[in-house]
Amino acid sequence: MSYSAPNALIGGTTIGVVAVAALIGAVWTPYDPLAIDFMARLAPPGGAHWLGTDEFGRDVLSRLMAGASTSAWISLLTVILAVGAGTALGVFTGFVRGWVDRVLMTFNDALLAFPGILLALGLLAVFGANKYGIIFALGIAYTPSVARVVRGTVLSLREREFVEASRVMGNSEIYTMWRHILPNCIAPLTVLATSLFGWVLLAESALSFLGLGVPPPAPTWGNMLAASRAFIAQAAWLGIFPGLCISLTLLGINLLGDAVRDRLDPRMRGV
Amino acid sequence: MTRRLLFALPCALAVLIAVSPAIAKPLTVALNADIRSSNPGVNRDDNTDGVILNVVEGLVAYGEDARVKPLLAKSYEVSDDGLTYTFSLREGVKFHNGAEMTAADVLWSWNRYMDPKTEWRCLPEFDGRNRLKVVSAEAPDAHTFVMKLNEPSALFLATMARTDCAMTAILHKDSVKADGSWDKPIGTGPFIFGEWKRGEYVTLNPFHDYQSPPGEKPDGYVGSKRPLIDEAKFLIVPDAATVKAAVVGGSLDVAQVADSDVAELRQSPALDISTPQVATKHTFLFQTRDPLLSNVKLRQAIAAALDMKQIVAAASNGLGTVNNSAVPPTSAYFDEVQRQGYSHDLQRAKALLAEAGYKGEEITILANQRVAMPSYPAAVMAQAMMQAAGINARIEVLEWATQLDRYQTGRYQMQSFSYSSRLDPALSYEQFSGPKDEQPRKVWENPKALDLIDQAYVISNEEKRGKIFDALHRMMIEDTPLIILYNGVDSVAYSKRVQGYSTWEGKPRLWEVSVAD
Amino acid sequence: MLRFAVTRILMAVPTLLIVAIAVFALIRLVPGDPASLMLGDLADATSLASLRHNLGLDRPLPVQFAIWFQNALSGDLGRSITSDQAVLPLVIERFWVSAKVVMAAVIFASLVAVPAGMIAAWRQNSALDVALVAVSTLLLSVPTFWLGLLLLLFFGLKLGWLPVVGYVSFSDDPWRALLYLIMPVMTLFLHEIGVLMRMARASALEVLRLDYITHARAKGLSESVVLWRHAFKNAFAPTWTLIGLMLGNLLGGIAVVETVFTIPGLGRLLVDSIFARDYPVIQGCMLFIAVIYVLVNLVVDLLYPMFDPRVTAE
Amino acid sequence: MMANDTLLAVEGLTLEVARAGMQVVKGISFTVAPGELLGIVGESGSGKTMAARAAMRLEPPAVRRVGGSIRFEAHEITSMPPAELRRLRGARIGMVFQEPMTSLNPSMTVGRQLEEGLVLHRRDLSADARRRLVLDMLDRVGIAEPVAALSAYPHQFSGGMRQRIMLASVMLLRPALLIADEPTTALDAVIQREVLELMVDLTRDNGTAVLMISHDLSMVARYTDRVIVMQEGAIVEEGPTRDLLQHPRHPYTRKLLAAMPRRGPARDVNRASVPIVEVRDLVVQYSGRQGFLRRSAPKRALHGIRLHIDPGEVVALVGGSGSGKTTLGRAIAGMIQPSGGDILFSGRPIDGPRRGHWADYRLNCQMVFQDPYSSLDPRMKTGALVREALRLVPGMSGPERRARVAEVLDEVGLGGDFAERYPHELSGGQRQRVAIARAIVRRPAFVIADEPVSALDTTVRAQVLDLFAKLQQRHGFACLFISHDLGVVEQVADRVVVMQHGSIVEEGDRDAVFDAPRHAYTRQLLSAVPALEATPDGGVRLKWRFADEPLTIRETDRAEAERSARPRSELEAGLG
Repeated sequence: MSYSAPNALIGGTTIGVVAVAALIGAVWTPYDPLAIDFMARLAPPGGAHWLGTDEFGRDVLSRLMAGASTSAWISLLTVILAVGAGTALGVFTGFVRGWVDRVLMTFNDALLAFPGILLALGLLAVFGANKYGIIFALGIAYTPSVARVVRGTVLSLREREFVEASRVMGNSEIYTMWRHILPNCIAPLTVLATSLFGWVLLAESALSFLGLGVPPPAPTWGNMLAASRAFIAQAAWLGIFPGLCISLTLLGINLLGDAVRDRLDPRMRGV
Repeated sequence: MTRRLLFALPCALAVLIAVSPAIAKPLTVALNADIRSSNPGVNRDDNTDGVILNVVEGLVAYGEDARVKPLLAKSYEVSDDGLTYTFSLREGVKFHNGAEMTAADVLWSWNRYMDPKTEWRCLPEFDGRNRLKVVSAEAPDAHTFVMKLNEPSALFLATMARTDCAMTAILHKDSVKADGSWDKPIGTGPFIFGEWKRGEYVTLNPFHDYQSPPGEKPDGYVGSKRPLIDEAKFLIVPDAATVKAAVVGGSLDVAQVADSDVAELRQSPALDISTPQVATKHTFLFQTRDPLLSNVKLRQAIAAALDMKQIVAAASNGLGTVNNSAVPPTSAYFDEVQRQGYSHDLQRAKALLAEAGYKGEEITILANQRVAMPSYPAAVMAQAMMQAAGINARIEVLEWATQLDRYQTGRYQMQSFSYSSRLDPALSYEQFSGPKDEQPRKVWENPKALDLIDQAYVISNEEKRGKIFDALHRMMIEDTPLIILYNGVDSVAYSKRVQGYSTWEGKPRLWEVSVAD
Repeated sequence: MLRFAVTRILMAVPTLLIVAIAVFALIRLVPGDPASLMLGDLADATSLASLRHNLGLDRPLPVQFAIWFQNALSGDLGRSITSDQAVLPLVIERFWVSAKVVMAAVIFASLVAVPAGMIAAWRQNSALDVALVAVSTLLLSVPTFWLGLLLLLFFGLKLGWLPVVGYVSFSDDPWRALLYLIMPVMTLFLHEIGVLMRMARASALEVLRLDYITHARAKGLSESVVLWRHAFKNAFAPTWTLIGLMLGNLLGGIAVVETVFTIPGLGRLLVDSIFARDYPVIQGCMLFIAVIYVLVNLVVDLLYPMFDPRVTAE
Repeated sequence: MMANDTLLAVEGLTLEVARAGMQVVKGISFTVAPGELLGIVGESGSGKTMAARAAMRLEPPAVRRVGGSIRFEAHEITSMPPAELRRLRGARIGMVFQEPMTSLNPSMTVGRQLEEGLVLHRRDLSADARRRLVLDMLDRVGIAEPVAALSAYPHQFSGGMRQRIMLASVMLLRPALLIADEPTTALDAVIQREVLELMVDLTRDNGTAVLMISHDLSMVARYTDRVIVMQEGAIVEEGPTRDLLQHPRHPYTRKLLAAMPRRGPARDVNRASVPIVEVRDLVVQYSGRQGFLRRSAPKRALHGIRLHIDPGEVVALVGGSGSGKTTLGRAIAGMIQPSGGDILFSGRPIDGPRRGHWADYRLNCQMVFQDPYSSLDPRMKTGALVREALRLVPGMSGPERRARVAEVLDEVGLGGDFAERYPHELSGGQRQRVAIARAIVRRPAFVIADEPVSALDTTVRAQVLDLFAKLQQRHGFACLFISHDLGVVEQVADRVVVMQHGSIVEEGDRDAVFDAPRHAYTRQLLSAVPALEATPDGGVRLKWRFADEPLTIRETDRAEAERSARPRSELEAGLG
């Protein structure tokens, strides 16, 4: 409980700053993030380029800002996709039970049995390594986890007396599901979505690191970090700034996630 | 407890490091991927060839001027009709197992290669599938080997000597197990194939009974080839950043490094850097059947829009030089004509665009980010320059396998692509020229050019061939089916304790190398 | 318990079958094929066709799958297209490499993080608790590969304490093997500490609220006895499940760390095989990872009653 | 100085919640004499538990002592160094907790937990001697196989057994004072009596004083010498038990006493020719857990039940946990598909969902659940919750519905802006009112109430019961009232049905069953609840029926029955 306030504050501020940077980055950056300036290759931070330039003389700050909006957009869409699909699947399987549930859950478990990154790696190769390919691949990769959580919640909610009460009233199963079960899944889903956002951000950068992320030249933090590896000793700033951005954003998300969980966890609320 | 543990950890580390024992170090060479096999010319890639050609040798091999020279053969003669090749073998050459090499071994090796079950990669080059066919091979005596062809060829020996054919290496028959399966290479090279720990390393040991071909110093794969080191270890290190760190830190003696690191590594007092040119070609391919790019004016406009000097400087980190010709500069055929290339002219580019009726349609450049290839940076530079000329260029970065698939099927507009090394100009032209209907991967299908290339395959006369290549070059510059940018640079960093090391065509040569302690 | 284990393994069969089919289909949907990759820019139609024939890639997909599946049932996962090694031994060999790193990291992380989490929960809201939570959240937020690079830069390059490259197997030279493993293990260790500490703290908080803890105090037991004898085992149960999940996930998921430190592990093998379109190896790796995942979870479930006897493995 | 006859003296004890600064105990003082049985009675929020825990300095970390002293024997508890305090805990002061499910460490064998205190406080004992002591004590508290129990884990015992083990573990050290915090609240009435009698016996044998904390005045009254009544952190009345009960002085005490359920005059029920609900030979069995290779034998929860409820009649269904009463209720409500038998509504069988007659039954049969915290959707406002019940009522316009909702909420005492509140903004009693409103808003002919008041405090329970009776009277619905609390049943029922092990063992008019029970089990049930007789002072006199009825239920059977009767879905949820 006691962390909630500073957590929410620090997390919220961090995420707020990132969000603002992403929003600004989407419409305006100090330099064109793609503009090549061969004369200003690998310029260290300071001077005209606050955070230095990369191996093509592109402005790191501009790329970070543009990257923020790409990364945020990818994470957001992925989370929406995973949460949407996972919720639909989880509610459906929790709802129908029986053999359909078993079949779908076996499939779901099969997907869960490989690490998300690997699944994404395979799917990415199919969808093509571009922004939307990544969103699809990661979205599908994280759907099973969401489905599991939602199904678990649905199954436990089904046993709650208010759901029985709805049935006693004669409400149909679909109505009960829609009116009573789904709204009560929102709290755990919010918590999950928060951490999912962080995972996706990490996964995107890890994929870039392995050479399968958002293809350059469009900047994302992940591919900036990946590209920086070749220059780690020579131009450390190329790796440090995107690394810091990812870490700080994740930190903000984790803190915010804790705060959200503290708020939504019914056991905490009673205290 | 936690605190104690946290404190203990660095201490333990420090102790570990302090007492780490010193071990006599072999010459350590980095490989960016494991070798595919130890079976020469069968299951192979560039890395495999590089390692294995320290172990095995063929009858003939390339010298540094791209001419084919005798290696295990003392000399060879070609009949006047150009159909019979007679090789006299060097005497006293021993296999790693001590057996002396004779014409019988050559014949056995050749027959093994010609057996489709062996899956020799160059079999199609000699069994008639690609025109040339070896109709017979005989060993009339212990030191003579005779081969007969179906038609004269200017490229027969050049093909035999190709590194990807593993030089058509001569092997002892004990290289193969009793059941016919591959065991390990027993060759005649300066090094014996040692231990191969898959995914980790390959070691080579010196062959003390090695008979070096004549010469003062190494010349390609011929010349002086004495093994001077006690042990060589090829360490498999896939990650480029790690390679760099390791070579700086001294854990690696020799490593191919990224061109971008050369400037930095030159600062390191413990390292020497060499950046020899190789015959690989870095290019932009056009799909001449693309509705847009079928217009030669548009292709010419793009060529005029590119400031090749800058592209090459950026892509090769200042190490490469522009060469628009398919003939490698080290070749004997590289003359004044070959030096004529495209010129950077923005006005001309814009004029050509107008002529071509270009209306801002999108042109996609495919590129990949393989570490060793300049595909991506070249594409980035080109995109910026094309945009400056008013061409709506876009980059699509693909994984290598996917880009290769698009190359094979011809489904692209433009790609930033690299061709592997071809020392002979005819082979070099053949790489990208041919009818697209049969071979969609081919780039240039001008019938006149194809005819000229065919001639260069048959005609052996150097002067005549030179003229053919000059004509081809002019046609290619005019047609602009692709833009050859420059030849690859093979940047190698090696420790100062290593003496006499040089790579050639990107392959590590360990002979005549010594290590100071 | 044996019956439980057998049942669980049988129940995993459909899962594994789905994995096998999905991987098979998926990887063949991907453009690019191993034959053309092996031949590179030189591939002409004839050599491509003959190589494809030799590799059995010219047969219809269902036939290819049937052959592979039949062999897989008899324990033969085929041979690698690129290296011609038998897949199963290759996968197992690489697996042990990854397993060493992962196990070491997870064990060390558990040893540090679980007690730390317990202590944080015990002194909930104290400065120590706040500090521990802050550290774990911070560690959780640093991407492993970045952390790995930073460690590499610092310990390997700046200080020169640790070898930056390569891998030595224990059988060759245990001493040097250890040196080479320190950094990768440390990278994973630092990251997992964050995850585990938070979990351990959360479950310890739950447990410390319960009556039997007060009961133990009411008996006159000292705080350390209350904490370790009464709270620890019960608080550890959920963490134990997480450790299992973590092991399962890491074994396939450390490709990134393996890339940074050039460890010839399973993750690296898989990623390389994907790039090389080495179908048999990809299939073998994926199936193996799925099997390991199932087994790890089984072992976790079988051992779970040790920490919580209320749950029986039946 | 402390008088010799005082064991524990609490003076001016004030506790507050550290963060909120809210006082939960406001300067209370009391004493406990050696060997005395003192009860503290109060409803939730009265601070009784905090006060008792503070006596051992075991208040939760969030609660802070801001004033007062606690003297135990010669020690000032509040200022003792922790190490000394620990020597006192367990050895001189023992504590028994409310929730038998969480008060024993689930991952430690019973033997180790029992021995632990001895190891700590009785260094003089050898391992053998300890073991003997433990075995003797287990035998003493009535554990059937003490040796086997040593290596068993707590979850292998039923709630009552665990509470006995808990008692054993505390009494092994023969403390001078035993603090018992609601020791039997979570148990069935019959088992409650068994455990309490055991506790009294044990403490009497050892001369241990007992501080018994409970919300149940009648239970405290039965066993204690002296009672303290607490309300909102303060002591409002204190005195010898009998006096306090018969001559209460403080209005709150009177209110508590008045809230105790008591029998009203028997009502006349119109015995119609056709019962509103009739159950014929109802069998419910749960299919065994499905293993991979085989399916275990099905468990039968109900063995051919015959039951009828006339229009306007309140039939109480009583029995201990595991008796099958809840299963029967759920089966009648249509929540469980019976495996055999018929349920008839107004003489016509209802044949499962989606049959013609079903809809009519569904409209006319409503249910009130036990737990007001889980029976209301936390994401819906009160008004919406009640209005939802009207959704499927045909032929009602929107305004009509709104008017009906307002009317019913008014009826249950939740008029005004209550309609706009969420469940978590309501108290337990208010929530149960909402649940009742939801059940009756359709004007059903039949309501099933499953333990509707067992989760409520005494005074609230009385109010809700009154409300329920009033509504029943006004709207005339028939009711199946399921309860384990015979006191409540005595107050509301017209007819009583007693169930045990999935069968009906006794059935009859209320007065007949309460005054002349025929079945032994009924007598045991009755022996646990007092009959009340009002005194002129607004107090009560308690009378215990069949107090000498032997308690013969074997606990192990009970626990088994409990477990097997649990529905499968619940097991699944627990596993998932």
